[in-house]
Amino acid sequence: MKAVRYALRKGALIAALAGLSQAGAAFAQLPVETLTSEPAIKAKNRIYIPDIAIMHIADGKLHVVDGDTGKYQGVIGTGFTGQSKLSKDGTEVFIATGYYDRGQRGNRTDIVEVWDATTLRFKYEIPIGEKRAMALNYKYLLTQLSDRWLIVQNATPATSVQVVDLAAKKVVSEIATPGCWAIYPVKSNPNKFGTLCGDGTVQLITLGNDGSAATRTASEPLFDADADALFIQGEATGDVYHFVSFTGNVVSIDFGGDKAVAAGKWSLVSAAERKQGWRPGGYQVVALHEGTGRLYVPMHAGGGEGSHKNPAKEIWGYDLSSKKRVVKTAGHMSTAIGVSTDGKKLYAIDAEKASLVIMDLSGKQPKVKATVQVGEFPSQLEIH
Amino acid sequence: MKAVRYALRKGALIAALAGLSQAGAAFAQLPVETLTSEPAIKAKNRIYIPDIAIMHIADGKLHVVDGDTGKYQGVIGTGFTGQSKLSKDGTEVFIATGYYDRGQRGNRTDIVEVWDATTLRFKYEIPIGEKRAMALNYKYLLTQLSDRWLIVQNATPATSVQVVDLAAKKVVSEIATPGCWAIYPVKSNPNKFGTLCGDGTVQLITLGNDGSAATRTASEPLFDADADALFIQGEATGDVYHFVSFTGNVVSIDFGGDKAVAAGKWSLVSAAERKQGWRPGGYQVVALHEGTGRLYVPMHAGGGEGSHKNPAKEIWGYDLSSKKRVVKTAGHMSTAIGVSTDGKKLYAIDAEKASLVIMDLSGKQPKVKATVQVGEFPSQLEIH
Amino acid sequence: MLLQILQTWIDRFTERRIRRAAQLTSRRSTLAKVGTLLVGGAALPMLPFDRSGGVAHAAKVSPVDDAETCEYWRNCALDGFLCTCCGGSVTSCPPGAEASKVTWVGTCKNPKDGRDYLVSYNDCCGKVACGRCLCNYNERERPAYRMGVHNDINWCMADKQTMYHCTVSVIVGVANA
Amino acid sequence: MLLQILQTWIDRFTERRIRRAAQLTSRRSTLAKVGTLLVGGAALPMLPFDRSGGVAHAAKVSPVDDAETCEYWRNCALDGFLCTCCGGSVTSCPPGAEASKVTWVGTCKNPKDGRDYLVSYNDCCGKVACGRCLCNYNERERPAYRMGVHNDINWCMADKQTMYHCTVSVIVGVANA
Repeated sequence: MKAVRYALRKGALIAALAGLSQAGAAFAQLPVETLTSEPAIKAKNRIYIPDIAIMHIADGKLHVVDGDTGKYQGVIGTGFTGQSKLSKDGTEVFIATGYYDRGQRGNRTDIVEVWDATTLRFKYEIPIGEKRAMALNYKYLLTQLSDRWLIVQNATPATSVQVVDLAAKKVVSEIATPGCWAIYPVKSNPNKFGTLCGDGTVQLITLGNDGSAATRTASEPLFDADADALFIQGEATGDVYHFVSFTGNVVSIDFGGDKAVAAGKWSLVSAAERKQGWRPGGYQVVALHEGTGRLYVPMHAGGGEGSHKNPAKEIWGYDLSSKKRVVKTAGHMSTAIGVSTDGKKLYAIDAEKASLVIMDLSGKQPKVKATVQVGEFPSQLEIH
Repeated sequence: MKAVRYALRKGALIAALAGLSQAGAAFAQLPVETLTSEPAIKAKNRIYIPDIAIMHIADGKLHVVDGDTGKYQGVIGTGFTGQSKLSKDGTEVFIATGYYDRGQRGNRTDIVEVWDATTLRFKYEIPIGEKRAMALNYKYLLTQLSDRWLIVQNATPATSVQVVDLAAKKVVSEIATPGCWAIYPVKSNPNKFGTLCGDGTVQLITLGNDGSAATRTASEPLFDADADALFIQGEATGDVYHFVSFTGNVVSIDFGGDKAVAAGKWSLVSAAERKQGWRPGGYQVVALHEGTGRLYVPMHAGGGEGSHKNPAKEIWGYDLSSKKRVVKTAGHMSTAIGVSTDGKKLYAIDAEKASLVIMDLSGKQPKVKATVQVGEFPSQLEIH
Repeated sequence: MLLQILQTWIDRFTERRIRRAAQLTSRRSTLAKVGTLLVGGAALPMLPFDRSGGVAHAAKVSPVDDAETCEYWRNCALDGFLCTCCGGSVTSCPPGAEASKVTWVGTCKNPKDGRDYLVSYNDCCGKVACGRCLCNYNERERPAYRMGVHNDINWCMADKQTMYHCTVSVIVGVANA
Repeated sequence: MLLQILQTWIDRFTERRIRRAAQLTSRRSTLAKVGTLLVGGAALPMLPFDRSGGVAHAAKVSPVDDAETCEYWRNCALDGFLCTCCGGSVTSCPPGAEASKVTWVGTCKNPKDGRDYLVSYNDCCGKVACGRCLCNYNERERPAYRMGVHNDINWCMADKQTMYHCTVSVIVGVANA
């Protein structure tokens, strides 16, 4: 039938119609159809990709993509610099965001919205304070510690966090965290979180039953924000967070004790690679699969001061226990990466094309399985 | 200094720095600067370009560009499918729009916003009804008749208009206009407007002092919406509107009397051109300079049923009195065109590149003077 | 079928107002010629141009029957985002979006059987714009004085939540059956 | 100068809170190393990649001194829309937008005189995003635990109307004077 359609498009109308009326005899008439709404997304493994949509920053989006096929599943609007987080049980999406009642102007309302993670329907909202950080999408700016505690990063630009009681559906406290940023959950204690501070220390805060800071400790300096700053995003094995630094070191920090303590430091790059300026770059620069101990980092060459958001020329993978590089693959201009929960797929956000690249990890080297264009300015991905 | 900067960018740091420190001696240190806000746009002749921003349809924009140089002047957010109109005196911009209090959801508010046309600052708003047409930007969906009357097109999809009393700052009436669309001001009577109806008639409505329809007349059928529909946008000389039809006829209609009456019909295309499928196409398909009697139309070849929004392959210009074609120039993929108030510039919106093309009309054929990228989905332009 | 659909929304939304203005513009005048409009229109070439800033479908290679392309036959008069690219299908809205109460109807020729089908272009509503697969075909489309066959308007307009998300293309009959 | 600016906003917004938590994180710790941070960083090549979907500056040919290009020297750590492309200038917000109360400060080398200047990256606020000339340079930028030199945040955050419109780059001093 392609030839017939082609003829039609070319305007050879009479001939085409003659052809069609004959063709028509061979096909049953299509039935009248019924319009429905998809009750829920179908993909078992999903990637949630926030998009600040900076050209229309009041109208951000959270895109949902099938992690196996790349097929687009649906979207949730996330308002003005909204931060999103899947709930611990994976059934809900929290979005900390805000709106003006006249779009660009007027009266402001800041809320945490709770959406169903598969029907993509709005469930309810919780009012929060206006100190909410209006930031690019980064992991750990909105963190769920437990069924009860959801923590929202603030910036006025002074930094603090607000503690949302999900049971009471309200903000119960504000905790000052001056000079510190991001909220890292501590797996062993559902009332505890850590935060990275500009003086190189890590603070650990434990919530009391009223949501206030019952205990707070500061570590010794564990990194140097001038000489070798840590990217804000890292991933944990148990209570040990693995961060990477601007110059390409892995800095592991144990959040499990009373105070955060150093838990190892090693280099992603050889001396020769360091000289060539191979560095990590992007917004979500650590992908970790805890089961297999594989850690992936998006790397660029020719880097230096200011290159820490450059997209990847290559993605490098390491065995976390041996600290040996075991994967070296194309970078896909990525600035955010992740691994599937089964460890069999590597995901990369191509910042230039605004697309998600899905790589199969079952062979010796990652192999691109699908690429799907997603949104406009994706800087983060969250794996269901 | 270019060489120095180039060296720097190439990383030849030491050599470059040596060069720079010598160069530095020749330059005075730059002074500390003071940050200000531009009080108002500077361009004397301005083009106001609405943009539905369909990718973020709740966050439309009205771009302002210098009509002489193409330099971008500023922007006003226009909300969800907002329609904009410069006030008759050119000092204000009216925007009929709406907002949900949670961006994509929640409670809805529809208003006419009044903005200063040069400071681009919000002045005040007037509540309107929710029947406001949520349409692509087209001329005549928001029309100011006089200092008092501003008329807003409605669609539910039943069609009506709401009459805003600008002095009282409120909606004073709704007038049903079933099967009719757009609001054409009638220069000779500031209380009167016309509207095009699907049965080929033109209705003329005169407002009473309370804003209701004091008189209403329907013309004889003046066009055939099936065989040769009229584009909704036309331009007037005095009370006579000149529309173009899908197949390339100019249909002039006199709105000045009790009833609208035919005022001439002629073809833009020769028999040969008609056969080649030369047709008008786009959203704003008539540009008219009343003083010189020049009428311009964006034309495409190979057209037919359904091609009426195709971008232009050429722009053709006519002398309205002789009905002769006097200009034939590049189309710039335009779907909206306009002429400057002095008749010396032709403007075209390139729908493919989302840009404004400024053409100089002083020579025999239009000559491109500037091209500026503007927004995402411009479909209209209004000339100050 | 088309008349029936148009009738439904006319009845629902405009009856009272139309009665009021009946002396000027009969309901029939709005609809009378739709029947003839559906017959005879030739499927002439369209210029599919990308106005999405290169973000949407520009780079896509499109097999003829791919419902995720603008060129798919049902989309002959669709102006908007294809729900097939947004988590829905040609007959279903993506999760969390609601089908519009009112709609406009196009007529598209199915190249497989040569028949002209009536296609209901419902918008899916209540969510941010999907932003994927922006299409713009206009066969038999008319300005809004023929509202029932107009596509430069948000067909979520009659819903409580009117935010435009994407557009489906549902077969609702055969044009000249 | 930089310290003075940082001091101003620290004083204005955080004094009380910082006092409360002083035993843990002294104010000094937030600022102490900024001084050294400003000195010595080399102007290494950046990869200017276009994430604006091809809409913004992609096709622009950029003379070195053109303040409407991302490569203009003052923009060495600017992440956002250039106000120079939006109806403003390097030192003025476009009409109808207000300069942010708080800001972060970068250090950029002027190729004409070889000096390192402190550049205040104020956001202009209270209007829809300009959407033109999207740039992303990050010399001496740091994560938000060093808020004073962080650019992945809306610096309209302390204003009454916080909508982000565009960013200026105002000279506020010399780094190593």
